[in-house]
Amino acid sequence: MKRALVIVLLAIVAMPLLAAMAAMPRFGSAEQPAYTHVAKRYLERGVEEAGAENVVTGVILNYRGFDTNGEVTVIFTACAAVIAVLAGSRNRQDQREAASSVPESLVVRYVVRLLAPFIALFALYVVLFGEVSPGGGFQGGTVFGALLIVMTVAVSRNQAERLLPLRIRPWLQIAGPLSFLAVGTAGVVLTGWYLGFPQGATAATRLMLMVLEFGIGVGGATVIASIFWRLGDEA
Amino acid sequence: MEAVDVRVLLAPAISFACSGLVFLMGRNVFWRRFWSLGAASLKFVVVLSMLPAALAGKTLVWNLIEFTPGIGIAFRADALGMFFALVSSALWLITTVYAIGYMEPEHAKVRFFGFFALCVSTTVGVAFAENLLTLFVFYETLTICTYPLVIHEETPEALRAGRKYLAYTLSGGACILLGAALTYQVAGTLTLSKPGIVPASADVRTLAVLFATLIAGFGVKAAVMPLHGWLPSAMVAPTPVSALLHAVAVVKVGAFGVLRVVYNIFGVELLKRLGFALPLAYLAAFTIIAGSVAALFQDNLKRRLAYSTVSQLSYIVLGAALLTPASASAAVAHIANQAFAKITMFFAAGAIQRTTGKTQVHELGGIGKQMPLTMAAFTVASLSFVGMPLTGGFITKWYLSVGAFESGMWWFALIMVASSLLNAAYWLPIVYLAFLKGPQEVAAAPREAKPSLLVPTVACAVWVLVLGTTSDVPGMPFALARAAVEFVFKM
Amino acid sequence: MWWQWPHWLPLAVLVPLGGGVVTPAVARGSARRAWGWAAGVSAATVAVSLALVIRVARGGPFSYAFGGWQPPYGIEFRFDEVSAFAFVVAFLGALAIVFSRQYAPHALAEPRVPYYYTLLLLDIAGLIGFSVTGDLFNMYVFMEIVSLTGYALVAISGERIAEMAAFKYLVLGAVSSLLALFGIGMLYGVTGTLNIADAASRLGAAASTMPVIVAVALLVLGFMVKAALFPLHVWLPDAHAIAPSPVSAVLSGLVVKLGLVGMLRLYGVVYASRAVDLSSLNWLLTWLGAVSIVMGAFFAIFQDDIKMMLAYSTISNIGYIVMGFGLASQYALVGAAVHIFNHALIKSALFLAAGAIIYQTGYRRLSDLRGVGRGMPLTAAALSVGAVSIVGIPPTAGFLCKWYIALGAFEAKRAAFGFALVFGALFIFVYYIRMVNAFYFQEPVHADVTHVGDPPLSMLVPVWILAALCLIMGLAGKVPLTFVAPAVSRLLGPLGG
Amino acid sequence: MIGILWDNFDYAVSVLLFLIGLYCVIAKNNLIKKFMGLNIMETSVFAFIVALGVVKGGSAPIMEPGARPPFINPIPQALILTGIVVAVSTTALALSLIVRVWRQCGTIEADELRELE
Amino acid sequence: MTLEMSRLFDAGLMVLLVLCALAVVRTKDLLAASIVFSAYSLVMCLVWDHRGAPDVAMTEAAVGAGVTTVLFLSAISKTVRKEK
Repeated sequence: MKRALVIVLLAIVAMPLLAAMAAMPRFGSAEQPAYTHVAKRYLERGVEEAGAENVVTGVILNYRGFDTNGEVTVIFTACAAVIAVLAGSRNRQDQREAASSVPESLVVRYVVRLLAPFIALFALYVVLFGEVSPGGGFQGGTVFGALLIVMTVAVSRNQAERLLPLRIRPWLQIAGPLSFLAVGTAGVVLTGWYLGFPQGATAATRLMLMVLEFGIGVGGATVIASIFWRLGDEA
Repeated sequence: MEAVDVRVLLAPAISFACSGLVFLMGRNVFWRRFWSLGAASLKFVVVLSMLPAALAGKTLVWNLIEFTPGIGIAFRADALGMFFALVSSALWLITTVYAIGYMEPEHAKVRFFGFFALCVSTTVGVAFAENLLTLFVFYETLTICTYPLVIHEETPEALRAGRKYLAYTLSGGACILLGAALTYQVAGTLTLSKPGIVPASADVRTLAVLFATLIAGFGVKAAVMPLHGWLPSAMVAPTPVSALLHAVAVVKVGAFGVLRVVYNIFGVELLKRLGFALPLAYLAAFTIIAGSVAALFQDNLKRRLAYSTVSQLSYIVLGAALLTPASASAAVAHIANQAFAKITMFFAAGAIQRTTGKTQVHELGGIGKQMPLTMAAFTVASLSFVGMPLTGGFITKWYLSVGAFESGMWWFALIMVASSLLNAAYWLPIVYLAFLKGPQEVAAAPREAKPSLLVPTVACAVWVLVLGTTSDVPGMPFALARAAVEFVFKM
Repeated sequence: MWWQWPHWLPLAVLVPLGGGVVTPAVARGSARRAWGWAAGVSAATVAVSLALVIRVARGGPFSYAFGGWQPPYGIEFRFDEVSAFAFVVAFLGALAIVFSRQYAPHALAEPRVPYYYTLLLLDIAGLIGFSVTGDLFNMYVFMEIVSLTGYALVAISGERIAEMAAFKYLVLGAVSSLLALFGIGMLYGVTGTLNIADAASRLGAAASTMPVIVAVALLVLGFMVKAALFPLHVWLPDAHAIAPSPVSAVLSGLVVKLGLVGMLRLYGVVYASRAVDLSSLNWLLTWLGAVSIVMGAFFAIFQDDIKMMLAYSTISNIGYIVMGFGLASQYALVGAAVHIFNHALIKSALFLAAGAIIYQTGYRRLSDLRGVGRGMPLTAAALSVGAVSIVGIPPTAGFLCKWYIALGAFEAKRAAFGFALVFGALFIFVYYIRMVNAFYFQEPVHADVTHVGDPPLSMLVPVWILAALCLIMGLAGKVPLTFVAPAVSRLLGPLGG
Repeated sequence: MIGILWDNFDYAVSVLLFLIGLYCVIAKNNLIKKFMGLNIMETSVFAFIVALGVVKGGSAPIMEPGARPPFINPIPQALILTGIVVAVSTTALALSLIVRVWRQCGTIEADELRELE
Repeated sequence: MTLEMSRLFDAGLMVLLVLCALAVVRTKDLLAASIVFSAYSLVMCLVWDHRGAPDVAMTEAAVGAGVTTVLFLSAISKTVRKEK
């Protein structure tokens, strides 16, 4: 009975939403306000102003750079929150030695060992070519994070953790926000505005974009790996 | 004319500072007494020093805080405010002396004297309020400061009485807040300096709601009949609290508020035209009679005093509601007459309880022989309530009757006569019991109350007589009452 | 002058953000170093936001375009009078951090303390960012930062039902953020821009008003859940009562105000563009506010746990503010806006004082805390001052809001709500007087309560600063009132208020 | 209304998915299932916002030499990149809370947890 | 691919999406539900890629299908597999 009530309630909520959707500007039309106002300038002058062929990366890092600063802070907050909620549980130590619960299978272990460098290379490619082709810092970071997870599950936890040594892990986790702070202050020095990139695809803009991409990538990867390990420690 | 003078601010501030000092240094008995007595006398001197200016017609003004244009905390000592402040600061000095004597065996003295001083500072704040918002601010603070005093005994019964006291007074406060908001909305200002700020153009229904809310708000503390429930149950407090607060400070704030509403917010002409004051007059008359009848059946001395206060306060409300100069001067004068008479009785009751431990009326047989002076003061006060000439009470009854005839409603004069008879019915038997009826036990040797209890009682009794006889002498407070009336009736 | 320097505005967000993010790395696991660092960062934040407040007080609203891209093309921070809430956030956050010096190691497991300070600093950064940003999507991002840190801070104490309360808070918070994002998406679809001022000007020209109405409805619904208005308040009592006391102070005083500041921004957009008539929405908000006041007070009467009682009284006070919005008249809005500041002060004072009492005595229930007035004179006095001011007794800060909203109710010709407001407040009084009675006038049940002594200085000083402010802001009411009045008149200006 | 809705059927689908997610969050008992519903809601809102930026016959806004003019609007994509990160952060925190709830209360069924309180 | 054909392809993907979502809601076994959820993310990634939003498609694939599903699986392994 409860389910029927919920469904009826949702139907009632759906009415205004669908009516509003019908009244929205036509889907896919080139004259809709979203396309003709701010986006027009981004598309026309995006490349030389933002310094990246991939206009989306240009928008993310240059026009609306502060949003991505917020995003990087959110991903770090998630990591800090998970650690804050899960840290301090008694059985951290003994869990580390116990092999991962997945039954040991030689084929998986061998294939993962073989593929690991290629996955890392792919991740690096995605990060480096963020300006030119689709992808960017965070996507590359996630791929690298996935690599760490696969190694933890298939190979062994210690080997995976050797890639992110415990001593500098807190600094690695905040690579994203730190890179934004550095590039932001550089922007203030160069152009007088926080997160300001010098006009035109100069070398300085390219370098600053690259630093940002790397920061986000490293930050993203470490955070995803730390969350997975911390969640794994919870017996 | 108006003159900016810091003394208007100084008066409330002195006792406020005193309460702070008492809270800080109260542990040491000497300092506690020193600060209480010192502040009381200093405050009385400051208020007294403002008397000549007020008599000369000058009103002293001081603006403290301005929240937004037209709304703020400001003080103004006009004739009415001056009269009330004079009464309350004088009585505070006397009651402090009495309280020091009475509170010897009690506990938590620091808290008592601290909040005691705070209460009087808010009472004077109400007296000198320049606008309705300041009046409301001090009205609510008074409620909060009296709460710890009412439940001083910390017994469950005291807590219940405290809760009842708060329920009544805070709902009253809520009504006043709404009334003030509506006044500001209708009149555009809240000042109490003009004889009537509500425009006659406003529609009658809103004015009716406004009048009802404000009178209900102040009526709670003025103990008008349906809203008087808290007063008798608040008698559970120690005697100095009942004496100063429930005879003088708290209830007079309510009556003072009613005067302000009738004279300064609505104004006499508007009320006459609208006719709202008539139901108030009938309500006050009913309270006078019902209060006295209820007092008849109270065996506990302090509860009898409480019901007598309920009935006496409605004299002031009736005086205001008759809207004639004579009844107005009676209303203002009664603030002093009732205060001094009632406080004498409370002091006497306290002295009797402290020395002989008797609290019920039937136990008072032969007390006059034991405590002649205390009972003599008690007799003077009861004569004043009965309205015997030469006492303060007579002045009020006389001017009220004249006012009743002036207003054309002569039957209110009958109310005066009836209430005198009723007062006689429940005060004189006590006097008879005390002096003429032989004591039950063997001839008790005269054991008078301690001097610190006796002196204030006798002093108040003497002042009741002074009030009665010197109504026409220019320097005396009654002249202030007449000045206030002239201002209101624009004579 | 020094406060004219333009870069203070981004720094107000970046100092706590950067400081918070770096805390675990700097602290390397030691609680003392983490506290020192966090206190330093929060002090710097207070200084920066003070500069902003002085500048807006002197020169009126100002803005800062990130990366030099002028408003519609980049993200813009716009600081006006309402954003002065950022200073209140910084100040109270700093006091909460100072308060947690002894409280955090006592209440939390050892390795969690550095992350506790990280989350608190990020929470403050998110709140400041939310109240300062002029960009719709940026507002959503900051709202998420505040929500995420809020969920974790509720669950950080590790008590039995803390995780459950945090999860309930998380699900409702996430759903409300999604509703807000849906609304923001629709507004973007209709106007083509994410900048608030630009959206306000283009909203009038929108083709059809249906999407705008639904978008505003979704945003208001999302903000009402964040502000715990009556029907959507179920998550608040458990979350605020279970959380550690400094966190409850930040949650109840500041995070709950997020929705209300958001509503003020939204009203700014909708009133300016006049695209949509809000009278039916205002009517609903006034009614929900009134019901919120009564229900919040009603439930609080039956609570014996002191922090649960304070949590329910937050719901009542939110009811005041929302009713002020609903009445939409000049005085009502001024009263509501001022109460956002005042309630933050009062509620933080109450929660920190309650936290100090719980820290010293270990008891949470009022029946166990009888007679604590003698044992902890200063803390109990601060709690009583807070109680008196939350009820709204005149000389204290809580009174101004009631006075001005009552005035606004009469101004908006809806006297009934004035009566409901004032008499609803009496409900609140009942359970606060129970607290004061228990502290001072009732016999102690546990003997050790009466001689347990006042808490350490790091707790007592913040509590007393806030208690003193409750009184001072009551008398110095002129400061917030004249500060907020221009913002409200600008908001109601086009409507003739 | 239905005719127009056919043109905007993308928006309609994202509203439908939103409601399916909402149903799952409200009606389902298991906390993890509730959270899957929440993820579906999140993805549906992101689909709606990306659909806002789509232009018929438009290609990806990457300005290689051979790119043809009608490009997709880059702003919604920029927003959704941040949105997805926010979604995954909420998921990570929620799942850690669920694991702790399981450790503390031994069950992750909402109705049984309500009785425990 | 003409405009009509791509609209139909979109419609087909949308129907698939709704089916995946309903499947996630209906299945009792949490492990199956998380697998279907990662399928749902992949279909969403397909829709976006077809639409011409490769960045978002890649992120959704990496994060939606990858990280979220891994987190769900690790949470399920720590708690209970069957939904009551």
